[in-house]
Amino acid sequence: MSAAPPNPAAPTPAILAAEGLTVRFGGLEAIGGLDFAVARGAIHGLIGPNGAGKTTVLNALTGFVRPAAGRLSFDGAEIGGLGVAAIARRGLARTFQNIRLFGAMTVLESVLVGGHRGFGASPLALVLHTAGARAAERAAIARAGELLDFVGLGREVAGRVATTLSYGHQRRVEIARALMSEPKLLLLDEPLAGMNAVEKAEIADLVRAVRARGVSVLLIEHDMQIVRALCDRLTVLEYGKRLADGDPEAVLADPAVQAAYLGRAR
Amino acid sequence: MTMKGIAAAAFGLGLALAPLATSTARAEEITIGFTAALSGDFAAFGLNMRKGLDLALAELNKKGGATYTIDAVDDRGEAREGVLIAQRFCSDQKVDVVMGYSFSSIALAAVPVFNDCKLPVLASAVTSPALSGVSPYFRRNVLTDAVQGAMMGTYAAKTLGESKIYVLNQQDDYGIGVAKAFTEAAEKAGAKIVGSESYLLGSKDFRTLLTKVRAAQPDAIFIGGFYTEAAKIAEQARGLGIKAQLLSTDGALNVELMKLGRGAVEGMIVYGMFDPSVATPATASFLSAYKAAFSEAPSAWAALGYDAGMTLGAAVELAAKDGPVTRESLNTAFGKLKDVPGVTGPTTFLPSGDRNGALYFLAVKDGTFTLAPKQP
Amino acid sequence: MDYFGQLLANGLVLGAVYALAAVAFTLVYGVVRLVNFAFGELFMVGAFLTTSLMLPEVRLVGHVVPMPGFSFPVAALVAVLLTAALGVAVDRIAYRPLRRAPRLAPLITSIAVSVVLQSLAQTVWGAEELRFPEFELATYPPVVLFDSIYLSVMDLVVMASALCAMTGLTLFVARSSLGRAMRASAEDQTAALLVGVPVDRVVAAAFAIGSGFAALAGVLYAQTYGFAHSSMGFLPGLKALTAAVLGGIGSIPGAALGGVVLGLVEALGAGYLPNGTAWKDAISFVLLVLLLYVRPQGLLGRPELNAAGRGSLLGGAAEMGGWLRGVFAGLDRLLAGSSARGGAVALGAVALAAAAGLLVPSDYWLRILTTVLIYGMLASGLNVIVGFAGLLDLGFVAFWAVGSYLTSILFVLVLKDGFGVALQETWWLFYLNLPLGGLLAAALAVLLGTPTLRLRGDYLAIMTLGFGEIVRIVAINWVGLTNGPMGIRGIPAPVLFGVPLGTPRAQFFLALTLAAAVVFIVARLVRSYVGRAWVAIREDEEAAEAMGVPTARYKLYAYAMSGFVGGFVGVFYAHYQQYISPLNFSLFENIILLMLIVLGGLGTFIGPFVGAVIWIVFLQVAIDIPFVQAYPETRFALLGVILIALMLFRPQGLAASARVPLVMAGAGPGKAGRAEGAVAGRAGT
Amino acid sequence: MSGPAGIGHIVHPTAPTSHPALPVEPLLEVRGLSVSYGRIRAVEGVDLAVEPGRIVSLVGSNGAGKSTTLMAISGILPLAAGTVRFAGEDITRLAPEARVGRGIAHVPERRRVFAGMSVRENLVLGGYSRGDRAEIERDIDTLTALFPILGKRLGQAAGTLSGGEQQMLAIARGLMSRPSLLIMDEPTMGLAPQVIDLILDTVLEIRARGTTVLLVEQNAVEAMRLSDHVYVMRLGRIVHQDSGSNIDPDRVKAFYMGAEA
Repeated sequence: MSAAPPNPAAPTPAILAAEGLTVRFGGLEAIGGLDFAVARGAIHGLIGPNGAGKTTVLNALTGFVRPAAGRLSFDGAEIGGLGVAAIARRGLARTFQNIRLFGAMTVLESVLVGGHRGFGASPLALVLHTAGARAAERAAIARAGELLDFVGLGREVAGRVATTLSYGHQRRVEIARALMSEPKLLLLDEPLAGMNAVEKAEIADLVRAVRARGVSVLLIEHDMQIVRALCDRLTVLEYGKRLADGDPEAVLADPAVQAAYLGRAR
Repeated sequence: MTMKGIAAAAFGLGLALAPLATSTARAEEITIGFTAALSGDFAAFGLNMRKGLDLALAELNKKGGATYTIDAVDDRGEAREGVLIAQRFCSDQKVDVVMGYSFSSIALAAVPVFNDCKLPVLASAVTSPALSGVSPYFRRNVLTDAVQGAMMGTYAAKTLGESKIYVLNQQDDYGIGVAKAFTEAAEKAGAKIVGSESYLLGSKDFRTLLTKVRAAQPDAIFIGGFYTEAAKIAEQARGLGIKAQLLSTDGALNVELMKLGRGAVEGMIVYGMFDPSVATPATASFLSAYKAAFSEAPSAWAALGYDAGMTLGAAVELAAKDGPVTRESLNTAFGKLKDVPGVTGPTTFLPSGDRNGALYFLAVKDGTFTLAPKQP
Repeated sequence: MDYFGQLLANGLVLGAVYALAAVAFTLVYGVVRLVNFAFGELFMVGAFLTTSLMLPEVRLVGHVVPMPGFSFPVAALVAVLLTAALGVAVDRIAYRPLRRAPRLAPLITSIAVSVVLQSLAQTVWGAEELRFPEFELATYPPVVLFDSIYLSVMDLVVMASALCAMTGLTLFVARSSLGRAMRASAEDQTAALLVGVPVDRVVAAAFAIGSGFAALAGVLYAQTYGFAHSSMGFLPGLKALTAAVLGGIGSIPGAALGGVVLGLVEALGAGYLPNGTAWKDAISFVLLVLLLYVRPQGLLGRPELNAAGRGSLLGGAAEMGGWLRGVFAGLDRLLAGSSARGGAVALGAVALAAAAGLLVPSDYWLRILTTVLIYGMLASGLNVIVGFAGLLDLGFVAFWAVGSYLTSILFVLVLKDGFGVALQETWWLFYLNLPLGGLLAAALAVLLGTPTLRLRGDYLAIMTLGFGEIVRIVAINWVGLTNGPMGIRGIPAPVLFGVPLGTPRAQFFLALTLAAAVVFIVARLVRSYVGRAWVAIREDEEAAEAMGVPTARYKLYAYAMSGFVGGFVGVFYAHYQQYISPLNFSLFENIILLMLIVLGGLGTFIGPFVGAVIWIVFLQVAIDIPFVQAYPETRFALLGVILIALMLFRPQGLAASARVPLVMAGAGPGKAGRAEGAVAGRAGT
Repeated sequence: MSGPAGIGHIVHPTAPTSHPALPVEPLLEVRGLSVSYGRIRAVEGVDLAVEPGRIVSLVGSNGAGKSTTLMAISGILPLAAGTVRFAGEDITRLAPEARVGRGIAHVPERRRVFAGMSVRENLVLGGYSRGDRAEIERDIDTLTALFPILGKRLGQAAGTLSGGEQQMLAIARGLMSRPSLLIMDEPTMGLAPQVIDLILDTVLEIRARGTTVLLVEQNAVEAMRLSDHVYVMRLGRIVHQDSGSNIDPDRVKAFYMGAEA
């Protein structure tokens, strides 16, 4: 697909926009009035030191925590007060910082759960195995197979219990599961954590391929080498507030950002 | 219980009852399927019946002729067991007769099965009117609670002259049955029922219930239930300053009543088919034999179990006269029995399978049951 | 006013006992998150020990044994200490090995421990109630307040000891080093370990103190009501658990408050409602359900405990009994192989069962097999909600009852008694009632399920337990509708086009047909997107939600399906047994069903039937053991021991490896039942 | 380990940094340490040594295995392989609470104070492994002198403290066991800059009072400045180590910012 990432400066309508997003836990303000937008078709990085509130932002976007204030719009519609499943069904899929696959399920079954919203056969149709129900299942299985190929696992792992796979492979299953819902935006929460350099490069390629399918990506990541190479645009968080936003090279060269990571010399 | 003790006791009893025995019986082997709640919350009734039956069988075996063995199955008071146990006995061709049953509800679930396989049942403790005429193969040697409750109602209103009565009953077929019969009879005889309330079997705390009773200021309180609850009701009633006359049923006719209720049950009047104080020779030797075997006094259930055993003995003898004893011939023989002597009075079965019999009215005096001073 | 005053006083005495026992549940739950059902039995042991120690002699296992005849305080103290030691021993043997096991395993073990203790107590002390001995304090005349409120001196002693014990415990937990360590372990075990708290010893202490409190409650209860008996602990134990949950499980002041509130509500409810005493237990459960609905964490509880039950009932390490793994390895291979060929294996199983039905000569064994099928079917229904959707449900019997009562009321009370219809004319109604009973139960399930959606884990279990008990108590007390405890008799055996199906063999084949239908329907739903949604909820509710699964709706589907099966089987059950009464639908039955699926393997199709075979067949075969004939109560003790052993060595269930594929059979382009194969292409590993 | 001077009683004659070559018997010695979560190996063959009286840091980006290493040292996580020696004794198989008794205190990541308990109770619990009640009171006084803010809040529930205050409490709680080694996991995470300064000063103060420190710190610049020795972890292994003064900040930075080739 397009070797050149979309120009972040071009006025692409944002797929996701947060305005004044504020999250409080008890009296503590975890996120304070955050503004940022993810351009359609972009790989957008959300970075910041540990405890800066990245995952909290992600949880607010996906409905896991209710923002105390602010507006969230996704694909042109307000998603602020919606529940987790409702948001997911609008095309916003995510992975988790600590891989959360379904313990007892095979790879295929896990991926099929991701395609939940595509099913609609009635209980009676399921019991009777009507042609429609069978066709839907068959189509979904076929698509799951394609996605397993796409994430580089191949179809031969389909019957394995997902949690018995290696860490890197579990991550790929998780991505395939998220993609199964045909999302417009994929949120990846530290997808590279705990991987070696080769694996990281492979996942980075995968993320690019995801974007090439037309899925926008919001990425939380600590490995700056990858972030640098992958992201079109970065938003840096510190103490729940936006510290910087813009082109990756520029942002990472920003002394304030470096200080946020490595600490300030006193 | 020790086998030695039973044997010794049976020996003594055998001597006492020797004149009754006729020695023409063939060497039949009779297997009794015995079932009751033998474990769990309500095991006491079943175990007492079993002890009485054991004593009777030891005595019958001693006498010669037919030999009797027991296949005991615990139903634990669980209704699901009713059908299974019934089928177990039906399928086991060795089983000639079924005895026991602590709960009407379990017997009711079992009766259709017995009816299908034509296996006679002689129950000893189930009093629900629903079991009357339920099957030609089902009999019991107790009166139904409808009959007993009505007798008590009349007795309370007419003989004792109680005018304001509060009716309590345990919320099951037994309690509801006696309370209903009691209420109707007592009202007919001129008493006023000032209130009625039920409690769940196994309840321990009656203070609130009795607080309600106290507010109605009755002359008498009728307790349609078992001795465990009757003892607690009596004790807690005294604790709340209630001085009304306490009345109860054959469910309370048990030596345990005095152990559990002690001073508080003094003066309580109950009815029943067994009276340890009536000094017939049979009763006396039963009492001593039972004491010797189990080192405790027999309860009404033990007496009914014992009589059921003796009734079976009589039926086997009768059936054996016309050839080998079968389920069918035994069932016919039960129907023909007339006035089989026993510690609970003579046994004759009505066509409905119920027993024809009389009640004693007993009062607790100095920690034992004695004939109540006023009799109808 | 004096009426009210007396009720208040009654309620306080009862509340004091509940509060003490509630402390036991709360203390142990706080530290190890275990609802230890065995506290009811430790309550009973405390009562028996005190009673025995005060007497000059006691009959134990049929032999008269001389006893020290201690005074009340000495006997009570010794009993409390001994019971505390017993509690610690129980934890050491039965619970500690299961700390990392799937969550349901220790719960089932605690029920099994209850069964063992209760059966042993009955073996030792006999079936009759043991009278609590008279002692001087108890002979004092009652104290009369305001001329009309009677309280015995011992009532005052009960309240005073409860107050002292609660104050003492509160001080101990607040001030002492061990108490602090206990609170620290309850809050954060890892942090507690890091500051040097020996958490295992703290847990042992919690068990010791909890058991001591249960015993003290038992002693006071025995004293108040004048007896000790082997089954005396069950209902108070349940009430104490209710009190603990009401107050907010984990909170000691909550337990005290919950106990007092429960005692008062029972006393006042029973006192002011018509026939209130019979409805008393329902009153406390209604209160519980309402409170959990508005305030899931209880009166003084912390909300996060409601979330603590999150995650898989089956999850956690199953790395138990390493050397035993070899024993099960063969079984596992076999089962794993069978689950890959679901359809063929199912057909084989039905064929095998049919052959058994044809060849078994004895009607008795046919009835046993039919009972196995009935319990297997019911457990399959419960398995939908517990095993697949991961929601712990202790109220399932209610659905079973609804089906049974629907058909019984229609046939007997309405058609036969009401309209004098000859029942053989309406034989077809049975077949109509099967789905109808199922649908009615499903509707009830959705109704009951809705308020539980906010609850998780153990709270959910307690609330559903409340529902089940309410339905049962309604069945007992609403005599006009259900014929009450008398039950309904004369329910006709099923008939098919004039052919009566009343013989054991016909009934067996009817049951087999229904069982096949139930498993088929359940399997078809489980092996679809619906089943995948259920298992996803069970394994990780949040992740499922994030995948777009509307989890609340799918939980209700699981309730509905579960209820449907319960009602469906209930209809057959009524016609099979031809008589039903509320006795059929006790909480214990629900616990049995839960045990069956845990024993057999949660979330498998075969597990419920494996469990049912073990349970039913063991109980029947055990009857013939001579020792059991002499001591009937040992049958259940033996069963309890077997259950504990199974849970310790195989906490995930016997047939756990008969994993259910969650993909529609035959949906792949290849052969039926090989969906995975279809995707996998030919690369096999 | 007991003495009237509280935490300050072990006096080291010199600052160890001035004698880097001196062969000192390490207080803590970890060899070949590996830890697995299920099938996933989080830490592989880690060797490290902490000499008495020093501050040793473990740095590295998120997920490198730093916290896992610490949890294994204090006995919370089981070892897949390797040994842990402390003060000359093999403690590999010792229960966590016994390790506290030997003199290891661990201030965990995200503080993990007992939120429902008062500050004083948290401190008292810190001294759980000790029997001397009077001394505990004295140590509370000493520590509230070190952290005056805690002294003002002794009766307050720990959960109501601010993040920085909770961190101080967690450190103080660790010191209550009079450890010879204090393990600190990310003590500055999520704290405001002024508070970070305060915490890092405290680390120096603790060392100055004679307690050895093993520190995991994300703030690599500060970690390098403070420490006598620095280990850099990446992907579960130690990839680089040197004395605090010799370590090359650019290499560390490269590990962090991904600028390394």
